[in-house]
Amino acid sequence: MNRTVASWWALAIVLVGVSLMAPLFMSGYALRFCTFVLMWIGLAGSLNLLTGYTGYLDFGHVAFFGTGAYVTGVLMLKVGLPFFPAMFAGAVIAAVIACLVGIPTMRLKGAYFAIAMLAFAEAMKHVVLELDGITGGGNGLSLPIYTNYTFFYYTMLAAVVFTIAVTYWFGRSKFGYALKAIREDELAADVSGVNTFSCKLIAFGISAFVAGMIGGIYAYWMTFLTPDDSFNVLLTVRMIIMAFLGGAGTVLGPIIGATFLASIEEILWASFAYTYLIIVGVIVVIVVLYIPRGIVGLIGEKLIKQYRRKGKSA
Amino acid sequence: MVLKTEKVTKTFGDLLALDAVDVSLARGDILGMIGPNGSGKTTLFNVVSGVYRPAAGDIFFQGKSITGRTPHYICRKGIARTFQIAQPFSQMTLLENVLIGAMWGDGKSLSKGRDAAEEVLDFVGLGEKAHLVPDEVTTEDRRRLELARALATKPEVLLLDEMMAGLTPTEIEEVLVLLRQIHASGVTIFMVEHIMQAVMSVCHRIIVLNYGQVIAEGTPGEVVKDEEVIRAYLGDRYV
Amino acid sequence: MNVFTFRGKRFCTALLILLLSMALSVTVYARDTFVFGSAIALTGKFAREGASLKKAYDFWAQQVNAQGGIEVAGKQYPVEIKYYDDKSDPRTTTKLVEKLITRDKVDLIFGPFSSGCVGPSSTITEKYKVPMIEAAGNARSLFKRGFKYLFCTLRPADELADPYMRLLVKQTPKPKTVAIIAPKSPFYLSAASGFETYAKKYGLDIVHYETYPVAMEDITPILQKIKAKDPDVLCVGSHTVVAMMVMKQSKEIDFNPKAYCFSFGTLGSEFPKELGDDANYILEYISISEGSPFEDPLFGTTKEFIGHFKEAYQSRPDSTQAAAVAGGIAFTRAIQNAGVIPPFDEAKRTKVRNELAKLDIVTAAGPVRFDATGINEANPLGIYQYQNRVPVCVEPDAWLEAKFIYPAPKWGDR
Amino acid sequence: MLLQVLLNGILIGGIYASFAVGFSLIFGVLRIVNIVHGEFIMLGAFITYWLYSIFGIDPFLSLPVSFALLFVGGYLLQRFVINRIIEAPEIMSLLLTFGLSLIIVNIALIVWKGDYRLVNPEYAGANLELGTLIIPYIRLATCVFALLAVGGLQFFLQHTNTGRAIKATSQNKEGARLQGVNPARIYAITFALGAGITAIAGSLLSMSFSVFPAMGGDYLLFSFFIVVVGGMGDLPGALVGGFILGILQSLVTNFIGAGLNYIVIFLVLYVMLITRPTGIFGRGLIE
Repeated sequence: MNRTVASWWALAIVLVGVSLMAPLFMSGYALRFCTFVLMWIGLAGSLNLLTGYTGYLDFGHVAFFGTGAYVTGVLMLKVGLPFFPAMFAGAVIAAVIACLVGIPTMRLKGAYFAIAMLAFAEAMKHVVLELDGITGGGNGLSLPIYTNYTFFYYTMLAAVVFTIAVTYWFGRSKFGYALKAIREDELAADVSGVNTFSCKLIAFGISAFVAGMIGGIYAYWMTFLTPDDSFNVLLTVRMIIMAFLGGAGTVLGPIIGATFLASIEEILWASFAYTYLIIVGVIVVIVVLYIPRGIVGLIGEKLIKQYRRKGKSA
Repeated sequence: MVLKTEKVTKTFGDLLALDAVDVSLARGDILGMIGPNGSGKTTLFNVVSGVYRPAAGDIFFQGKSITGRTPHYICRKGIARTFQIAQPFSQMTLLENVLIGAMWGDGKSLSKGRDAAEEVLDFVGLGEKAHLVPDEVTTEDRRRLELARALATKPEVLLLDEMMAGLTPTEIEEVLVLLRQIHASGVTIFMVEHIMQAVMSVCHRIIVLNYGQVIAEGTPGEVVKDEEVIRAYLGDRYV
Repeated sequence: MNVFTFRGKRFCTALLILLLSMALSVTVYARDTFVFGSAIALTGKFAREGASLKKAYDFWAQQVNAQGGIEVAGKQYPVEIKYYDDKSDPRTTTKLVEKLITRDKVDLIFGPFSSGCVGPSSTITEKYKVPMIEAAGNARSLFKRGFKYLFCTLRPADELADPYMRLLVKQTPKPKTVAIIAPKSPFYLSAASGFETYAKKYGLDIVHYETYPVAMEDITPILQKIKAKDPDVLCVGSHTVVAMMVMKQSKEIDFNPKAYCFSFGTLGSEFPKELGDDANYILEYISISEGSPFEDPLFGTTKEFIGHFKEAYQSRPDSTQAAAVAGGIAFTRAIQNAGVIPPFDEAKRTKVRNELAKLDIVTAAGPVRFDATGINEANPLGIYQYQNRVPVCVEPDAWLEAKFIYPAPKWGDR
Repeated sequence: MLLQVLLNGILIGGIYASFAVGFSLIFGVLRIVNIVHGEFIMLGAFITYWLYSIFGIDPFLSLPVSFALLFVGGYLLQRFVINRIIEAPEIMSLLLTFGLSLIIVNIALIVWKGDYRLVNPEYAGANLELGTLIIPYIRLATCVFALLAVGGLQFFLQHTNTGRAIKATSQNKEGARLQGVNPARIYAITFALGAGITAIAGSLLSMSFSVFPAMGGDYLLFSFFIVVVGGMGDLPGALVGGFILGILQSLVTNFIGAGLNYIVIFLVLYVMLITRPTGIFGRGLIE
């Protein structure tokens, strides 16, 4: 047990170390690609915090990403706040909105929750479109321009490390256990003393905070936002696919899912645009039908079986 | 009285599931509840444990009203329950299942909760299987798990919903031994049970529910002789 | 633990070597072709528009190569355009533009489709000091950022409405009222605000102005509202599908403005094919026509250019396509003026950039002269009208191909 | 004016209702949220488009073809793919049908390109003028056909053995099984019916709106709205939901502004979900 824990930590340290040093060897496109991968890890991780742990499938998660992006943009542009306070404000506002929306929405279950969140995200998009005096509406919002891409890499990396740390904490804390219990059987969790509603709401808030934070970094990095792109339902869809492909409710799942999908996208997309999306579709179908617990789950189960077999023969 | 319901009523649409039910448990009681299928036994448990809000009536725990409170509040106050069909957290180990009860129902920290959970699992006889997941153990073990999770919340009152249905006589005997031990540790027990032999041997008192009404109450000996009970169970011609 | 650290070390070393070799392998080899790059929408919501823009870039490149390439200091250098599909997604555009610049080491960049994609990707060309000429993002806001390396061969979006109004006020009876609608997206909104500005400028009364969500396909309720106000002119910030739906639904509710003005999207082959006779009488602006008095050594006269283009793609070049070709020629001339040969480095690109800024040329696809912000101020503007399913030039008088039909007949009389 | 606004809403509402009914039926019986729904609409529309543009077949005559093709396709899809996760948690069916939808849309994009197409027969723009009221014939006809299709479905469910078996399965799966109904077969037939009727709706839509491979997405959103308002699994409710959506859109666009259209729709959807998840008639399913 101790040795495995030690090697996990060593792996984590190596990963973080490599990530920290990476910009020394990369620039331009490679750096941007890696920043995107980090962004996706963060977003998939954010969705995972909610969906992976509580089982609530959020089809409108992009709303928090978009909120973070737009709040950051507007605060920097109209109020003149520096980037970090603006980003932090964006994340906090995303979290507050999540909690407010969560109070009625979190009473819904399954498909109803998914549809309600989808409706919420679409409504948010149109609200941003309508508030064109503040957000630039359909004309888009152009942020102050900053092109130190290494800065964005490190900021994104920090956000991802934060996300993973939270996920790790979810995995082995009293609170995290409560969320997993909610996912497995909400009623049983409730009668066992878990304050299901508050727990769900807090998880929702944390998850939205992360998405909003990444949205803020994204906004400053991209320098130009439009509601259609910042609140695009396809972003939610990618978060979901990445989280489930890797293994929802695990620390490594979003990392593996996001890296895997972003990489095959990079390899396949240039040459086969539509074919790539068909392949993604096939992957989703295969994951659902054959490996519902994702890559991590698949490997994890194998390891457990091996471990057991060893235990028995010994 | 540690637990008391006053004229508790619950309806589902037009159906009157509970009709002004009065039940009271003194500290140290083992109260059995019997009645035909659909007579409202599980509904009463659901109302007491906060799963349903009663349409009318009040529920008192240690003299204070807990009517309409949430299930987790009621659990933390000291009323734990099991489900008729075990509802384990299926992707968590047995230890983690019980840990939920210990941490959230009894307010323990993660590490203290783990010790407590191990203790409870040992007590119900699942200590060896702590690291399996519920799908890997038998139905009887899942019942024990259900019991362990409830016990881990350190309840004053334990509501047991058909713990013994479908078990073999030996298994029933084992469960009865457990129940006596639990009772001996000072827990008040309120149980729904169909296995009459079990009810007769362990319960101090029995209430009989039919169509949402308490039709009889008394010691096991009194209740089995009650005409209305016989009619409810077997039909008029056996009276 | 010992074992692990050892492994970690070896892993790190391997990774280091790998990364170093990657870094070293991207050296630039001497080559005697010009390599252009473009991240352009071939899939996603702008797939159609992106593909038609690509056609124009390709058309230019083929013509250049057919003549042996771009001649610099007595030697001819063929051109090559490296494309990536940005899926109509601005995130991907930025990634691909950076890939084109840092990995593929292209010399110059052709722009993507739509302001939404030009916006973020132009900060990248700006950072790397690579000139980009684009023909599909002419919203003013993009050119207020003080960028030095971004050029647009289209006229600013808000000026495009001029020829419509200029033409309309010449008619008798003179139209008095205008209704303007557009979906809420930069491309359409800037067109709509242009319509607004010029309608006011020419003394027309705006009786209705409404923008609506891009996803909304049933615009009958809006048209009905407008119908009740009975405007003389309907102006639409449009692309193909918007224009198609406006015509179809106007017919359904028997809405009869005297003129339909679309900002974009009707000159491709789809519009007349799908609508048939219902496409008639609508207007779209254009920067060149067969009657335009322009020529250049590459394509000859504008008439010849349009003829070749039609031969290749079965449709007239629309405004963005013409601008894209003009952009190609602008690059050629700037390269020649700067006298630089491939491959480009920062100094050479800066030279090209400075030449672009000074450029004042006429091409078969229209004149090019960039103003201080980088947007083309030289293009004259004209108008096409569909008559018998064919677009013909009706403005300005110098380019005239047919007489403008005004007012458009009512649906019942067609 | 108000009358015209309401009329527009009703005419469009009929088509909305017809594509939401299939969605509601499938949810009511199989308890899955079928994301492929939008693609059924798209396929129906393309069938009509091709029959019209290649063979010149009148769009209304292509309705049975759309129905038949999608019926078969839906049957196979359910029997061999979706049925495998029918007992799994809802998230799984959402994800699975989403994956299928990605596959279908992108195959369509490869085969048919992203072009926008119209089914524009001779009589497309004709209309009936009643005083100041204008009724486009084609919208009237599509609305009537949509209602006929929904009525036919309802008749089938109530008056045939298979229909009754479907209803029984939706109410109580175990009970139906005990009476000799094979749920897998019923599921497949239900799914096929849902797909077929949705394809008819797609065919009808193609006469008023543009046809392109990615068209399904927005209609899927509308379906959510209608089915939530009408009550999940409540077919007459879906009909009413369709009309409500049509009228609401028409009213909002006319009297408030097109920009707020979607905001209002989504707010209503949202509020309905939270305050009345069983739909306006309270007959919808909740878990």
